[in-house]
Amino acid sequence: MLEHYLESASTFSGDIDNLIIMVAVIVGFWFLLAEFVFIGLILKFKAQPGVKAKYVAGEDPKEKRWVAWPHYATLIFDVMIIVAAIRVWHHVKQEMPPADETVRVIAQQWAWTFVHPGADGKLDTADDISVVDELHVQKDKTYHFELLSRDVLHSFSVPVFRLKQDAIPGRVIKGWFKPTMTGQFDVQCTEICGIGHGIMPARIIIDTPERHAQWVAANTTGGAAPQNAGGTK
Amino acid sequence: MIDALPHGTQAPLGSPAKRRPVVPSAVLGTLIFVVAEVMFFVGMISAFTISKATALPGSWPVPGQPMLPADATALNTVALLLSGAVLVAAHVSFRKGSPMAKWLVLGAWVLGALFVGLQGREWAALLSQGLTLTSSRLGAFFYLIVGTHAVHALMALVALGLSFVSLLRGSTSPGLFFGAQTFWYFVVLLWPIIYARVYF
Amino acid sequence: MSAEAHAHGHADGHGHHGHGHHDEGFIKKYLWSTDHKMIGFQYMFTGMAMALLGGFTVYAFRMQLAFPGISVPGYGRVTATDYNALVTTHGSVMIFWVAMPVLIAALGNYLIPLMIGCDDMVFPRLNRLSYQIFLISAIVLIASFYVDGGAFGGAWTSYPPLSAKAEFSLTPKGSTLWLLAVALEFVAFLLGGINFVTTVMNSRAPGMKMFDVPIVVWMIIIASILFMASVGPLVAGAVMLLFDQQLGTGFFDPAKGGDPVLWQHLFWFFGHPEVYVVLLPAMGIVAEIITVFSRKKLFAYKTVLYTAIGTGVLSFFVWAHHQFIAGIDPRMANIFSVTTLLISIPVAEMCFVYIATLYGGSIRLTTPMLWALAFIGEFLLGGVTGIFLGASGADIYFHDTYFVIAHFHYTFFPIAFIAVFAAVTYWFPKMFGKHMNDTLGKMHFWGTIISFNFIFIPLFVLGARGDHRRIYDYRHFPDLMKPGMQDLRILATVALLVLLAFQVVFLANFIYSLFKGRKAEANPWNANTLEWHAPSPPPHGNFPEGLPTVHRGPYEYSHPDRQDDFWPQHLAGDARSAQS
Amino acid sequence: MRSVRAALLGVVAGAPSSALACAVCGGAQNDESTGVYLAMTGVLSLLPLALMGAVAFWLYRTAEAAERADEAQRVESVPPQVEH
Repeated sequence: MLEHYLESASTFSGDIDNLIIMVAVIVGFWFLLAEFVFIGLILKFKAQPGVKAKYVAGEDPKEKRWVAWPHYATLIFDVMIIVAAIRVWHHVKQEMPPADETVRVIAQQWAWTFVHPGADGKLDTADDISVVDELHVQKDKTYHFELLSRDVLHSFSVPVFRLKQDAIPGRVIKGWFKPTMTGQFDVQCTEICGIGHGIMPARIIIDTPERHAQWVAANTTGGAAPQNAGGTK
Repeated sequence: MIDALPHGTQAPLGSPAKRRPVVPSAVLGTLIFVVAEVMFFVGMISAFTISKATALPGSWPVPGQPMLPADATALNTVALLLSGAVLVAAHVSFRKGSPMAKWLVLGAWVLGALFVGLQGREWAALLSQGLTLTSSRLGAFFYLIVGTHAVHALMALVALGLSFVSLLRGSTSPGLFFGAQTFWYFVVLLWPIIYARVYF
Repeated sequence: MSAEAHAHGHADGHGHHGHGHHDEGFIKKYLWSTDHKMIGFQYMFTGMAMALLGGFTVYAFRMQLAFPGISVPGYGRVTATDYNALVTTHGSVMIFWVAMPVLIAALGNYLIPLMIGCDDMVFPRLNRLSYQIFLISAIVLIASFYVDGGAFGGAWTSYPPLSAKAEFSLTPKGSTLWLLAVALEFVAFLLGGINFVTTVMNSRAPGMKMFDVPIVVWMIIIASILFMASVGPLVAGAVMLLFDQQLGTGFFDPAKGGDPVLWQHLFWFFGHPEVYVVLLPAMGIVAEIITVFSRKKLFAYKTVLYTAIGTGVLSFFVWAHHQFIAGIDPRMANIFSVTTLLISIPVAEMCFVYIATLYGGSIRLTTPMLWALAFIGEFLLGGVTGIFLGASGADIYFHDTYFVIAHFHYTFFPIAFIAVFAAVTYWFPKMFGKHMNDTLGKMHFWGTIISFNFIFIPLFVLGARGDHRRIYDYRHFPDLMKPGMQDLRILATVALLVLLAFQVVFLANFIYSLFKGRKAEANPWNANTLEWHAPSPPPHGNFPEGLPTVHRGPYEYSHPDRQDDFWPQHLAGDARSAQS
Repeated sequence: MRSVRAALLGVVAGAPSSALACAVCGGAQNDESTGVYLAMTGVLSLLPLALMGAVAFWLYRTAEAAERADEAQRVESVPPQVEH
């Protein structure tokens, strides 16, 4: 359903989509059933001259089962959704598969700085590549990210990955993703961060390993100071 | 506190007698207010607890800041608790209709005022030692929590003082007295919790 | 009345300032009154005025979203700063200055003494003070628009450090005034809530037992208790934030060792129960109306009561679901995901009970009944879409998107507007002694309901496609400008304009009926509850023939032993046996 | 309800002890903080219910006692008759 509108570009985006579809099916069925019964009752019991309404207290277990059964059904379906939701959550947010590479994401009012580890694959070395508003990653490689904020709360959101995590000043927050397709997509800040909240877009550029290596090589010339490869505009 | 005399005590003409309130309205109103107030304090204390626990290693107790005088404050605590006990005695003797009640209320008031006075002296000492609202997180939380409690103690002292005056005048309506009592017990019973959480 | 005498004496004392006697009468009657009905009206009209402000802000920023960069008629160009201030104001006004005062304060004040059969609140002067503080809070909020830097633009959640430091928010005075306004507003409702609970406990009419109290009164009481039990930590947080803003403390400032998540911890502890604080009274209103207009006894009165209490209890355990992705321990999300889905059970059960009440009824589709039924129909969609957000895995994607916005508008719009329109159209004859115009009422109903769905269904789709919140111009995001997305934004905005236009019909109907409406008798709907025993409109003291005595529960419609299909609570007769 | 409780226990106890994407426990913070956040969450959630429960229970008991006293008084003073 969702990938029709928005590409599904990470290993877990499909899991999240499936969870959403599962919830939609369960909830949609019950919603439609409830509306159907509801509207049906309104139409069936419209006032007619000379017909008095029934006197039903609803305290008798025999009558109560009309709300008790739906109630049990709600409980059962709730448990199903909980189990599915927590499995996905656990996979995305609680477990971190071993990283092939780690990138650092620094949010500030109102721009993103992405620190790539460069050719040696390690952060905090001389060949780190620091880029404003552009995150370069390659397909089929597991990335960890370290999320920092320099001032206020921000939120690192990559819709095609179905990934979202708030950045909190004073903390380093870790997460992971593994891209599964190439392309260029939006990175959003989804936590209000002041006047420029609406002008804080970044792009994530997912390349094939070859093209990514080219990009890394092109940006490590000199290899000393981190350099700016320019924003999106 | 504002409606010392609950409105419901006078029935309009020609209506049947009103049902007798189960609990005096002033007490019930104050009690509900107290529950909200307890949550207010719990919010601050829980913030303090979290803030203390998430401090970086070596940054708590805050270096260069005075320690809170936990031992000296024990005296304040005793004065306040005693005041609460005296007020209970005042309530009992009020129920019996004894004229001692108003003097016991005065005693509770004096002990409460003593507590506030001692707290003031402690604050002055701490301020002179360099613990201020902005000097550290300890200072900020200390003045916030203890200060808020002090404001409540002062409010309660005013209410207690008013009920002493009304008892002295021989008022028969106990609404204010009961309401003030409820609030004073809240101030008294809250203090040991603050003392235990903040000073140690 | 001692309070009356006091107020009168007070007014006399100031008489030498040059006001005529007539003015004093006006002030005493309409502005300085301690009468619960007048205070209810004061809250209601203030709430309606604030709703106009909330409506105007949404008009301005929705126009900007649909047609970015245009000069909005009546507002001008919406800059990024304006946009943030507008969404913040819309959110805080609609929740704190419209839903809360109208649903709880206005209807609570107006209905509680009438429905439990007493002459006034227990603490009438406290009640008056409550409204006055509320009015000041509204004025402070509006004043924040006119200070240096403009109104606060950090969203209604006001997360620090953005809200704590002027260098981040760029609204040094606006943020403080906003916070002050919210804090004052809480004090006002705290005083009101104390009054409600004490009144219902101590002033019920003789004979009115626990299960004879109308559901709407119960709901307002439970909501007040929820509010009072949850607001404390937020007030503590507000004081701390105020200190951070003005005195330079660092409670929420990581540079000074503070913790920004702490605010979220305190804020959402209140923020989520708040949803149920406004939901429960709305549910109560619907219970009153559907029983009257389907001429049915409420299905399982006690179940409704217990589910309401259960909702209240559970609402204290769900709040961290707002923080799933906000940097809390992810293990906590699991617990809160479970509790969040569990709270769907009592709320769903309440809806089931209302639907079951319709069974076997004799349903009259009057205007209030249409509103009450629409509440159930629309709220169901709001409720089920909440499941997507409570399921932690799905929330990773949906958090802070338009899906969330659409979801909570499907709950809050039915709560704050549909239920309120139901209540106003239902109790209008009692409040003002006049009938509302039915044709205009139905026109308003259909116009509002249809356009409402056309606003928010597109927003569900936009949210699912990735639109995130509080963005003033989506042209910066290439993925959000795919074909069709801007059309959906325009559709939502056009539907909003239609919805706002239809509110003019309501205002016209309200004012027209107030002056020219058909005169209403005491009990035009043949309802059972005690307020319909009082004359329309009720005079000061409510029951001129003496306070009523209660003989039965509030929902004895179509009792088989009775000729009439209703059986008012105050009529004597052997009904206790019939009730059980 | 039992399955729910089991699920709840499972997700809390069975979760890995070092949740790696954890914002509260990560970074330079010490390990206590997660526990403290959880504990304070518990206190904040449970305390109001306990307080309100206590007040409600006390009122309920008092009201019941008062009702019984009223009833006893009515039986003593007034001969049985239909009201009004």
